[in-house]
Amino acid sequence: MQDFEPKIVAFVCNWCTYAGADLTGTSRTKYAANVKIIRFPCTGRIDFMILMKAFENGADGIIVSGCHPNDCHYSTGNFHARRRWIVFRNLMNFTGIDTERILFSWVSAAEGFKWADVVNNTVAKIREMGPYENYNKIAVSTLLKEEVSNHE
Amino acid sequence: MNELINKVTKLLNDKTIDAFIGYGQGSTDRVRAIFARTVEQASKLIYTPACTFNLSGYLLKHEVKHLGKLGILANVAALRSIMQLASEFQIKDGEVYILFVNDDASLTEFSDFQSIEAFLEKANIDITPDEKARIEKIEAMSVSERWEFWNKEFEKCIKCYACRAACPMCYCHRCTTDVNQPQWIPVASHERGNLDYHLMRAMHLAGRCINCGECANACPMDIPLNLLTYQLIDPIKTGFGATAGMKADAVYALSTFKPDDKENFII
Amino acid sequence: MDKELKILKYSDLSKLIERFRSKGFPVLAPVQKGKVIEIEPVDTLDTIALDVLLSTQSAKKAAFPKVEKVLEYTLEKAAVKQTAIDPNAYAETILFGVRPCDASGFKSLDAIFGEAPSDAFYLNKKEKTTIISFSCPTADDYCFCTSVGGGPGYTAGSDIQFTAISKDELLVEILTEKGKKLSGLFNDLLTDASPSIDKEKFLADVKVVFDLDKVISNTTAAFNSAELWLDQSLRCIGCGACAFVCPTCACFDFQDEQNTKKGVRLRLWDSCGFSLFTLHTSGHNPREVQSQRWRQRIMHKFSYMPEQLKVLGCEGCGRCSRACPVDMNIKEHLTSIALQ
Amino acid sequence: MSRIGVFVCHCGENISATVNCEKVAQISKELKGVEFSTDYKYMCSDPGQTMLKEAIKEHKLDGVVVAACSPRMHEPTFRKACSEAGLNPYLCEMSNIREHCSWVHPKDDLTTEKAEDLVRVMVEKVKKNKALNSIKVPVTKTALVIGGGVAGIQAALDIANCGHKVVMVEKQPSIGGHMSQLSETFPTLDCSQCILTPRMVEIAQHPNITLYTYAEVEKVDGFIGNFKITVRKKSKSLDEHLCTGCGLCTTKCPQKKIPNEFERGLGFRPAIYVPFPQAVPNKPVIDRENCTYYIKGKCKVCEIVCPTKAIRFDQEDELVEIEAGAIVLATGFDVLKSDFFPEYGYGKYKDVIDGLQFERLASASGPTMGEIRRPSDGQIPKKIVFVACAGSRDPAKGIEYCSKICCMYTAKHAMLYKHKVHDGTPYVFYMDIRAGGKMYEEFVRRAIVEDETQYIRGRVSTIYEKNGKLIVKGADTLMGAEPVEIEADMVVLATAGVANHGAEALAQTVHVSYDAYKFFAEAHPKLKPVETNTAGIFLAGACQAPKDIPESVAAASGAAVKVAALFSNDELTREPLIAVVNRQAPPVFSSCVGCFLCQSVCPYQAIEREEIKNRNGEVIKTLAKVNEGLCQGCGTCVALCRTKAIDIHGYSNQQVYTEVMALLND
Repeated sequence: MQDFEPKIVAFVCNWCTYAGADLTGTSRTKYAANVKIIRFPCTGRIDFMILMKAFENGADGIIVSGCHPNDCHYSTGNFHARRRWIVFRNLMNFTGIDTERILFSWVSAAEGFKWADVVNNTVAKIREMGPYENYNKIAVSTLLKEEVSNHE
Repeated sequence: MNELINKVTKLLNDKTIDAFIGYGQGSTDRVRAIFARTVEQASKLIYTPACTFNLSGYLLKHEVKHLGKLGILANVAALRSIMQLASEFQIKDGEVYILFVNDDASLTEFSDFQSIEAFLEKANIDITPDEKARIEKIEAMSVSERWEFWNKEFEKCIKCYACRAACPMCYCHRCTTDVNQPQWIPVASHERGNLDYHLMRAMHLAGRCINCGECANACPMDIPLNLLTYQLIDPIKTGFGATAGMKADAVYALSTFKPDDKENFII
Repeated sequence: MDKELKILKYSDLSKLIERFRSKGFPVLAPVQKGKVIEIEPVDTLDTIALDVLLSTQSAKKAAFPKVEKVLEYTLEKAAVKQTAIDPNAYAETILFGVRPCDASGFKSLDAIFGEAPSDAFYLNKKEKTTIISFSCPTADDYCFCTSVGGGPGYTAGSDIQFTAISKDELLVEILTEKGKKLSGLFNDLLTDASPSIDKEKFLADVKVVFDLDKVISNTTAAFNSAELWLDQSLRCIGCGACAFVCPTCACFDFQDEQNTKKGVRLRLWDSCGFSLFTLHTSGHNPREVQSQRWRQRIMHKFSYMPEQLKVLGCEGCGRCSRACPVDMNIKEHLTSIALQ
Repeated sequence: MSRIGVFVCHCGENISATVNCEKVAQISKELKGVEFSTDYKYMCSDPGQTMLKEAIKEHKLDGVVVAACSPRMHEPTFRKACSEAGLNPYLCEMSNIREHCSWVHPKDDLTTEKAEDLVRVMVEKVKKNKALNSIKVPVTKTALVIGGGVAGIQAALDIANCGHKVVMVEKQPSIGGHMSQLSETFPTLDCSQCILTPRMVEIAQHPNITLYTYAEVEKVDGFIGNFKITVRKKSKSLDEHLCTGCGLCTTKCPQKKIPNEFERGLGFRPAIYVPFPQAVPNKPVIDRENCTYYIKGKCKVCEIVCPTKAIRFDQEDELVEIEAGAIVLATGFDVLKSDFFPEYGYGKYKDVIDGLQFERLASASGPTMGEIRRPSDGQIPKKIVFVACAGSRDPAKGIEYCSKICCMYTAKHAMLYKHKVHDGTPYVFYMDIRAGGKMYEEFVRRAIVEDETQYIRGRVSTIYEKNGKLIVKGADTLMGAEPVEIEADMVVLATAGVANHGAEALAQTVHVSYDAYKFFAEAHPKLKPVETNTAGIFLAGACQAPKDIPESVAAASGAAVKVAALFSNDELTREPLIAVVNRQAPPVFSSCVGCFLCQSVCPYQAIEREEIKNRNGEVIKTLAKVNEGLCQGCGTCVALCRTKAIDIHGYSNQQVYTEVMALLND
């Protein structure tokens, strides 16, 4: 586990968190390189299925982040997203998907430092938790590597 | 039962409806849906304690719709399906003739959606204590136990899509499962394909499921699929004040919001 | 070969499984899991559900699994590099404790997959599978094997068949060379059986309910009887439960699963009951409505297969009717066709 | 097979100091579909862009990935460069290897690997990009101004003077709004009517302005550049063309005791009335609720006396359809009314009045002809107490905000009082004095120093009547919260400014968002203060939040400029990164099933219904359709759509799916 480097995908909105992460860069605040960002126009655009796709392609952790409530560039996208996450988190929890591996946050365009904290804390936490073995067992790569059993 | 047959006979004779969806005797100990288009067929209608399944899904089936103006014997679940379908613009008020059998075997006919809404306000729409207990049992497990539990259940799935076909809310012409650019849900019924499919389906039914249980009843592999959506009913009700299938003009819980929706996980 | 009749003590049955396993043969047998009975790999007799009527799914997955990898590939800069899957890389397997209808179902599959160009994946698995069936002491209302030429003690398709003739003894019919070879592993446990044993006495009574020839000729003639098919299928909701539990349904679909670097090609079960089964890219669907898909299911099994492959597509196991969420009862439907 | 070009920028040393740019370019070259890859010191420089353009032409590239700074910085730059080289600009994507990589990670292999990952993701994404064309929307060069107060007047005149048509809709019988009720204005004390009425007249006479008074907006359809508005012109029971405004009817009307709204109940008016003498239009309306004819069926005195026979008792409401390219909301505000302050006795004691009532008392055209007299007995009050923050900044009253204008008008009221009642004493209870503004602080000082207003910092706890006096109890917090008791003759409450009655309903009709206090919401509190979230709809004045006159006028001019800018083109050009509902071959036509759950999720009302008809004209399917003019591209509908029938350009399902795949499978 010593050299376990967590793979973490961040799904962020263009207007707040992406810009916030830009500010982290402009401020030269350092954070772990394990997190890679995928840009969305708004948290409202982030489909719950894309989170499933991230886990089954081998992500050990996920960050979802957007504008604070009332700050949405599109005025209400993050509110809709919030409801969706409340429900989806419930469902994940019920089906035994480890919700500790998904961090939801509001990071504004001004919160460059917060972004660095969010990333570093998440990386540290996932590093502690180890690879997401349950999901890795059914990951896409598993099917590619192993023989499909004779007796499915 | 005679009252029902007489009523439907009358409806068919005076051309109020062209076909009536009700229950008839099935194989051995089963009952099945029958579609009475003639007086003779209407005489085969039955109503017994076994007549519990939700017939409303047939209202949207292409060939059934083509029979003409439809009447239906609706139970509480079917009435709720009709309300939910109405809120999703799939059924219009007055389009379907709706009959309901009361506890004393008398018939109620619903003249409009408003009367159904009033009726449902007083109806028992809760999931059964047994279903509740099963959900609680799963909730009491640890995360990894839950994962194991569902993994074992989903392993059985053969992707026959009986759950989808039986669900009155799964009326999409092209399910996400059948979308292949991109292939969101693997077609294969391996562990991932099954997990993705059932999570997707549960999420798409969140806030829309009217707890009729047809998905689980239909499953030839006996997977308790209904629990997936049932356990979301309570959080959606307490969190957002929404219950599916109660009002014909309801706004879907997941396409609206309150600025002060409560959560405890976003930092 | 001529069949051999032997007797096995019921108490020795567990030794059979032990010996198969000790030789490294996987043993597939019905296992009770809640309300469903699955055909699964087993290690001991006590996990096998021998006294059940039928497994929920048929035994076809032993040679025709629901998900089967047929090809691997990598996406390289200039080209796609393929790696074929060796269809021979399959262990000798014993399919144990299935019913005669399951065993005879393989006849249909053999005909379908054996037709040129033959299907190496299926044929190799089938070739390496030895089937030990158990005749049926009981039946239910859904069973109609005798109406389609089979029966509770039907032996076609089985390599060995067991029939319980008393509380302690099983009649063993060694039916094929493959069966003979396998029986070498437990010859010492067998004693000769008297040829006078009346096996029929120990079998369920399954009444013939329709005239098969009538069904075949009427089905062929009914292609254009839209009303008939509509009447029968109005309640059909178009799921694939019937096809997926059927011992003879063989339709499949290919799907590629890949990431940006590599992928696999999978063969998966498919069903003619699905609306997308015949959908063309143009948007046209030659089987536009469910009644046409239902017609296809009946025609395929009772007209096209007998005509083209000289084998019936139904063993009368009744699984489709049991599994059907809306009580589409095939026995009833065939009876009504026979009476047309 | 794609032919993608990858261009890795060093950004001087900003990137290359921690990322091995040569290696990133090299590795990228090995990716499937990459035709060309290179690295360069400054991609955004002229030579850099030239290199990009030449590579596009030379290698016939059909996709470009520039790995450099944030796309929020230079995406437009590189898209433009691509466009100039003949490549559709939307086939260009950027990998952010500076802000998200080189600047936040140390120089090591992991950092270079991350840069490689980020490039790979964009290479895969760009393969799924589609060539897009910008969207053109025609513009109807007419503006609708809702509300005829000072803000609406200003906006309408500014737009009309730019040469564009304006339709103004006012709910009341006259334009003028609250400003026409004021006596004098701070900080100059010039007469409100004197500066406003000429502008009101200008509205009535302007060739580009059509004025509908006694009218309300009933329905708004359409989108920026193309709104369709239905206005209900309430019946005035009058033929306006025949009426000369002689006023005879109003003097003869036997109903004379109707509380006058314009005087805020301090005077009376007849049932057929002109709200105030300088009203525009200066023609009466019949208040049907109070008219004897409409109540009892007979009277018709006005009809009898009218010299031009202009009265029309059977006149009905008229619906007018208006096509407009832009809408300015200038519906103003209201002040909190009675029963909100039981502890202050408002509504119970006649001599406890609100600020607007005081304005009427002080106004030369008011019920007392400008003399400050108590409503109860007409006596001149010798001690008068002004209570600032009556309701404002008071969470207990549900109004947490500062109403902003009260400090100034309370000072003004004290001065006006002192100027009229030389021997009187004005007291002001206040929480803080907020006098930010040109000459504002000086104005308050004058009230204190020159006009000897007694300012007491503290809140009033209760007011009650005793021996014909109003006993005002409070505390002076600057004197150690010492209790203060004043025997006043009259009390004026500076009640909180609140959203206008019906603001919420109007917001829903017009489709703009509003805040928790029902004030209309601006698109951005700093950078888009006069825009709403609905493109083409702008805000002016106090409908957005309490504002004083100069602020309202400035906002109105701001809104007018936005409208004029919009009208400066015949067509609008919009980014095509919007949602689209798929279309497929019949018989399904689209995977959309018409559940319209997307409709309520859309913040912009951009989802419309599209009916598909067969040859006989029968509707066979109803689909969702995205209005290109309204959609802003948030994609919330896309994530909600169960059948994936809606997708969004630029962030399509294919694109984001591929990005995740590419990111996680190296």
